[in-house]
Order: sequence, then C-alpha cells, then structure tokens
Amino acid sequence: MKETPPPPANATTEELLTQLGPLVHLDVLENLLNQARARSLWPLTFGLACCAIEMMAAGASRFDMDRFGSGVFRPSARQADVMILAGTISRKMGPVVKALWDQMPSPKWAIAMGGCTIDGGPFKYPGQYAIVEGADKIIPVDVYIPGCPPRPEALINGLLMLEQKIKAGKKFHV
Amino acid sequence: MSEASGLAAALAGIASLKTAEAPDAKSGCQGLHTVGREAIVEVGRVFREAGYMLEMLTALDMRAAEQAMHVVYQFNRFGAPDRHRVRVVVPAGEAVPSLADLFGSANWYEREAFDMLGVRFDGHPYLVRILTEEGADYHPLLKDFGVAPAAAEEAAGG
Amino acid sequence: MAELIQIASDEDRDTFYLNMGPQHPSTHGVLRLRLHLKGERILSAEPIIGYSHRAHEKMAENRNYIQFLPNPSRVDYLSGMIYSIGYCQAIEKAIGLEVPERAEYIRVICNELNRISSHLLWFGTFLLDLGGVTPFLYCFDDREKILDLLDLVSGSRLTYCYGRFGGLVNDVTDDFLEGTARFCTAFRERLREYDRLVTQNVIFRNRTIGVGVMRPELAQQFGITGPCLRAMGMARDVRRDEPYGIYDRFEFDIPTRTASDCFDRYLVRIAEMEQSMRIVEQALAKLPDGPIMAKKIPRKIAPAKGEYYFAVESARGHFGMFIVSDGSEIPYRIHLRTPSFANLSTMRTVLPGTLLADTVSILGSIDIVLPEIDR
Amino acid sequence: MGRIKEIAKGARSLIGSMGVTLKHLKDEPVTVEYPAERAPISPLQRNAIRLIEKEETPGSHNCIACLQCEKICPSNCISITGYRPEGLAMKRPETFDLNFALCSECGLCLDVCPTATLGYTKVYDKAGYTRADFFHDLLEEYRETEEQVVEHLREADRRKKAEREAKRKAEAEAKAKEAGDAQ
Repeated sequence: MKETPPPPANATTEELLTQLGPLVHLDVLENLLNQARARSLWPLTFGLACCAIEMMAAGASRFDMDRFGSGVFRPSARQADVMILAGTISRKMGPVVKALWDQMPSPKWAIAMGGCTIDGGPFKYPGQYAIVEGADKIIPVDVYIPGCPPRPEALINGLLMLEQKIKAGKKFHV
Repeated sequence: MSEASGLAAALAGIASLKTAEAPDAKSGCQGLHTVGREAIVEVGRVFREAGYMLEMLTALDMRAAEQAMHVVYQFNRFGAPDRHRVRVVVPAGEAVPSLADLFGSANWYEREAFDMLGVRFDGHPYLVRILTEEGADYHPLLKDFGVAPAAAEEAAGG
Repeated sequence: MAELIQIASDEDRDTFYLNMGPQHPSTHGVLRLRLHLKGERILSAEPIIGYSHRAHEKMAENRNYIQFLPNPSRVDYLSGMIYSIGYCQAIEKAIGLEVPERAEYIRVICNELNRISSHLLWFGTFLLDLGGVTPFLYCFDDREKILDLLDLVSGSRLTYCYGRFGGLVNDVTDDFLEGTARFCTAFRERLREYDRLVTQNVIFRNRTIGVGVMRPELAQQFGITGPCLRAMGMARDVRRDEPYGIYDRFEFDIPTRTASDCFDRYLVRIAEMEQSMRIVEQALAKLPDGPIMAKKIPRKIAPAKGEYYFAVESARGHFGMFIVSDGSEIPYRIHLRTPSFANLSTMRTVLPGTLLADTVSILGSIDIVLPEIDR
Repeated sequence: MGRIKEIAKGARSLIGSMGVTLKHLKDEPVTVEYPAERAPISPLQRNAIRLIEKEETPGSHNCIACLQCEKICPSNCISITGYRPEGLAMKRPETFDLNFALCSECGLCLDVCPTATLGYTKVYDKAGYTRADFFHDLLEEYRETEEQVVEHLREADRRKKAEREAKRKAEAEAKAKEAGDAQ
C-alpha cells in the first residue's frame, strides 16, 4: 500500500477509482458477477423527451426488452443499474439528472439514447441557451445510440453492446 | 349575433381602444384592436363578461423599430370562432397591468412572457420565471439575446 | 425555504410538502409538482415546468421557414404528424399556396392515424399509472401497427417530417392503403375488447368516476381545449369550428360527456378514436389520383409582412401558431400556443381537496406531453 | 348485502377482463426476436445519409459539391469541401462529412440535391462506445475509384464539348450556306 502515490487533491471520483482499483481482487468471482450483471440490467424509469416513447416501445410487446433481462423498469434510482438517457437534457434538468445518477448504487451504467444526449442533436445551434449539449458533460456514458429518435431495435442493440462491455470487465477497451 | 354586437358596444366604450378595419382572413382573427395599457384590464373584463377565454398571450420584441414591446392578447369564444387580437404597446422596461385576476390562464401566460421577453406585469401574484433554468438572468426571446455571445463562442472553440 | 420554516412553527404541524417529480413514473415526463399535504389530502398544488424547455421559439428566429420544418413534430412528439402538417398548412395559408387534392386527403389520413396512435399511447400509460399493465401491452401492439403504416409513408416512426410546403414528401403506396383499411377493421374489434377489459373494470371505475372533476367555469377561465373540454359537455373542435385543410368534407361527430371527471375524459378519447377511424375510412374511399406536390412552389418562402394565426386540432386540443413575419425568409417570431400548457395550469385549482393517490389519475387523464408545455 | 353485491360485481368484471386475456392466448406471438430476426423495415426508412452510386458515374457518386444540402441542413450536420479537377466543368467533393449525432432525419437535404445522389443507409440499429463513431465519412467507399471517375467525367465532358462544337460548327455552316443561298 505504501507504494501507491496519493491521488491528486482535485481528482474526480472516476479517476480515484481507476487509480486505487479494488482493494480485493477476486477475478473469477468478479467475472461471474459481471456475467450476472450483464444479464439483468434494470433501467431507471426515466424519460426526458421524444426518445422515451421509443424506450417504452422497446419495453412493450413488439420488441420486448424483457428477453434480455432488462424489462424491469425501476421507478427509484436506488434500485436501478442502468440509466437510459432518453431525450434532450435541458439545463434545468441537468442537475436533476446528476442527482439521480448519484443516487444509483454502483456498479452503474448509462446509455445515451438519441442525438440530443450525444451532443445536443437537432437542438444544437450557435447561441443555444436551454439544453445541455451532451449527456457526457454531466455523467459518464457507456453506450451512445444515434438517431432522432433511434428505433427500438437500436436501443436493444445498444443494450447488447453494454452487456458485452460489462461482460468483458476491465479488459475491455474502447 | 346580439352577443357580438353587445361586445362591440362594450369595446367601443373604451376610450383608448382602436379597432382596425376588416382584418385579412390570413390573420386568423375577426377583430384586431390596439389599446392603451391602462385599459387592458377593462378590455379583459369586457371579454370575460361576454364569455370569451384568453386563448393566447405573448409578447413581441419591437425595440429595434419602435423602442417598445408589444403584448399580444388573443381572446376567443367557444363555438364558432370569434377571435380578437388585442395589442398593448409598452415602452421597453415598463410594466403592464396583469389579467391574472380575470383569467386563470393569464397567470402562466404572463409568467412565460416575463420569462421569455422580460415584460413585467403589475399585480401578478407570483411573477417568477417559469421555463428557463433556476438562476437565469436572461430573457432569451429578446432580439439581442444570443447573437454576440454565440459568435464569440464559435470563434473561441465551436 | 422560508415557507417551510414558517409552516414548521405554525400550530398546524401535520401539513407537509411533497415534491413529485421531475423524475416520477406517473408524471409523464419531467413535470414536477409541489404538493402541500395534510395527511393524504392535498391543500395546494403547484406544477413546476420547464424541465424540458428546448427553445423551439428561439430556434425559429435562427433559421428560415423551411429549416423549422423538423421542429413542430418534436414539440408534441405524440401527435407529431398533426403538428408537422399543421405548420405546413399555416405557412401555406400565409403565402397563399394551394395543395393538390391527393395530398390533402393523405394528410387527413395520416393526421387521424396519428391521433389514434396518440390516444392509444395515452390510454396505455394512463392504465399503467392506475396499476393495469395488460392494456399497456395491447395498446402498444396496436400502436405499432399504426407506426408501421406511418413509417411506410414517411420513413419515421415518431418524429415525422412528412409535410412540405405545398404537399408531402412521398406518395402513399397500395400497401399503405390496404394496411390502413385492414387496420380500421381490426381496430374496431380491439376497441370493443378494450371496453370489456377496462371500461367495465371495477377498480378502474372506482379510481376514475367522480375523480378530478373540472368545474365548467374553468373552461372559460383557463381556456381548456381538446378532450378535457369535450368531457365538460362542450362540443368544441377546431376541425369542426374553423375547418382547415379539407376537414369540412367529412362527416364525424364530436363526442362529448358531461360529468367532466377522469372517467369521462377516458370515454371521450375512446369515442374520438372511433370518429378518427370514420374519417380515415371516408378519406380512403374518396382518395383521388394526382400529384402530391403543388406545381409552383416559390423558391423563397417568405410570407408578406404581417401577423398570421393558424390553429389545428391536435390530439390534446387547440394548437395555434402565431407567426410574425417581417417579410424576410427568417421568421420574426413564431409563438406556439399549445393545448397542454393551458390544460395543465388548471391543476392549481383542480388538485386541492383531492387525495394524493388521485393526483396520478387526474394528471394521467388530462394527457400532458411535457416538451409541448415547455417548448 | 351491499358487500356481497360489490364482491359479485368485482368478480364479474375480473372474469370479463380475464376472458379477454385468455382469448389472446391462442394468438400468434407479436414479439420480433430482434437480433435473430428482423421485422421488415419501410423502404423509405430515414437514417444517416449516404452517397448513392449513379449511372452517369459508374462506381461512384455524382456529387457536384454544390453545398445545397449543407446550407439547408437545419442542424448543420453536413460539411463539404469541394475541388475542381482539371478539365472538369463540375466540382467534386474533397471531403463530405456527416455528424449523424446532430441529424434530425428530416430529409431536407435529399429534397434539395440537384443530382439526386443522396440516399439513406439501411443501418437502423447503430450504437457505439464513443461519440466519434457517428462521424461518417461519406466518401470513404468511393475514394479508390475517384481518379477513375474523374477521368470518366473528363472523357464525358470532352465528348460533350466535342458534340457541342460539332453542333455549333454545323449550325454555323448551315447559316453560312443559308447566307450564301440568299446571296
């Protein structure tokens, strides 16, 4: 423990975690856990705008996200693993999104669905005052899904990509 | 018909009200009026008593041409449309009497006009921002908003 | 904060504030309600909006009339087709552009299909709020069929940009026409099923009948429009009162109820779906051949200097566009008068006195779409 | 008594509702097993744009870098730079980039394209791990054939020019002949 240099004072949580790493390494168990996590992603019931309707469509009978263990939409952030940011994040909503993210227990993931959450989408123009231009300005995003709005298939594909990412654990580089 | 003529008579009783002749069908209105701001409450009362609702309220930034803001009220009745657009010209920075006591919907409409264009309404019970983020200090729909800073931002790193 | 401290020192210590939203499963988006409660009973309610404010009106001032085309369908994404085509109609009226007959009929068909899909989504989520999951799955199944049809003609599922000034982007195919006719037949049967599944359900009736009554005087005071108004017994519909497009050529009823509670608002919407199908079937029968774009479309879309107002009936009520032109290609101002804004503002007077659990059914029954309120 | 009636009513409504659900048991499943099978997609499905291979330019697109699409795009997601190859009347694009994350799929660019060389891709379920995944280089698939196509266009231009020359010559001759006849 002595060799580890102390983290810089202004480091973010994310940086701290990468630097320190887990205290106990249980590789086999960790892998097993990741397999389990990837197959039971519980999204937060949380719609921001247009994309939320496609998110609902993805959860309904035609596309049925339940086939991947992700159909259990949790109304409370404290029971959710994955935050699907579906829609434009307005500046008024930004702090709320951040608060919700902080309320989610770790390990947690975020999917940015639709152009607006990637970098402002159609609502981005010089002088825009109302929106946050990209969800990753507030919270770390794992998977991006472009489209306006993306089809439910795209959301499911994004979810599958997130599963791959989780299953790969730390060895996965993007 | 008597209702409409009653309304016309009541409107004619308001000294500062000027009615435009025969509005164009494209304007979507049956009557276009301009009124001094002191009489807008009176006009609102006339429309309310005639059974009209406040359909729309917004403001226009006309500071470039007339150094004034226009507050536009639109009254309509249920049934066959009889839409009246009433315009109040306010010198920039001055307040307009609120209609919030007469129409419930005016409460939010006025808050929105205040938020977006900075028009103040006298006698409004709770004139605070409604749409923009907390702590905002700008009125986005003003014509001089977002022009210069945007250009600067573009140059800096857009 | 000051209010809270004051209450705490009051003699009435059993009242409290509850913050509902912006993230709440039954606020249909990002609405926030600040409720002042005494036990389960609501003393006062203040909806706080703006969490989905996307500056549509400012965007209009930054681009020309053509470039604003994608925006209206994102204002109200549930009835995006109606908004998108309504905007085209507003500009066409302002510049005096005639639209070919065929395009007009296709517009009506698409609008009414969109209205049904919007009501279906409302129906599903409303029932979901009240605890019924099954109808949600059925509704979405039917809704997918409509989306398939609209996807077939417009290429989008939700935020259509199908209308153009002077017509439409694509012509409809035979697949679409046959599919629509088939859908109408099948959907009639489904509506009867919904009636058996939901309308007769005791829990649903208990949670909606007599709940959230809007007093008739509120209609004038707040300018309520749409199904909420029709549940008060007033047969007002823009399609009938000031017909736009070719709505004056169709026969349809305006369903009304009188009790003005959540149950009546539900029944009005169900009846409206029925009427929309009537319109669709009439339009399918009369659909003429011909072009779908006007021949002479001005290169520059610039309405003459002046002010224009155009209203359409969206799935939620009276949607008005107030367009101020200074004669140039860029709008001087576009103000969108959206129905839910007025409908939601009644909550300050409707909610007090009701129970907290009823808030969910009342909010659900007025059918709000947040980006349409916040714009 | 009222209690029993209430219960009976509830039971009846429950059975009625369950009846509907039971009736649907025999229905075909509506779920599309997405990654394994795909529902048919509308031929007009709007997606990211691409350059279509055109007849006039075999093996490549026919973009003339007129910048009409860039100008009309409401969300500024297209950026093009053009160059004029030697001996060619029309310009060709040097870069044609699309930032799909900004796109609103409105289709206005397709409306204005004078050579109708813009179309939609068929990939509707794209997702990525970084934002950079959505910067599309539309010329990527055509880079290799660019020189060939430019040569082809040059050839076509030369041919056209020659035809025009010949036509003009013929007209001039006819005119001269006419003039001669008149004299």
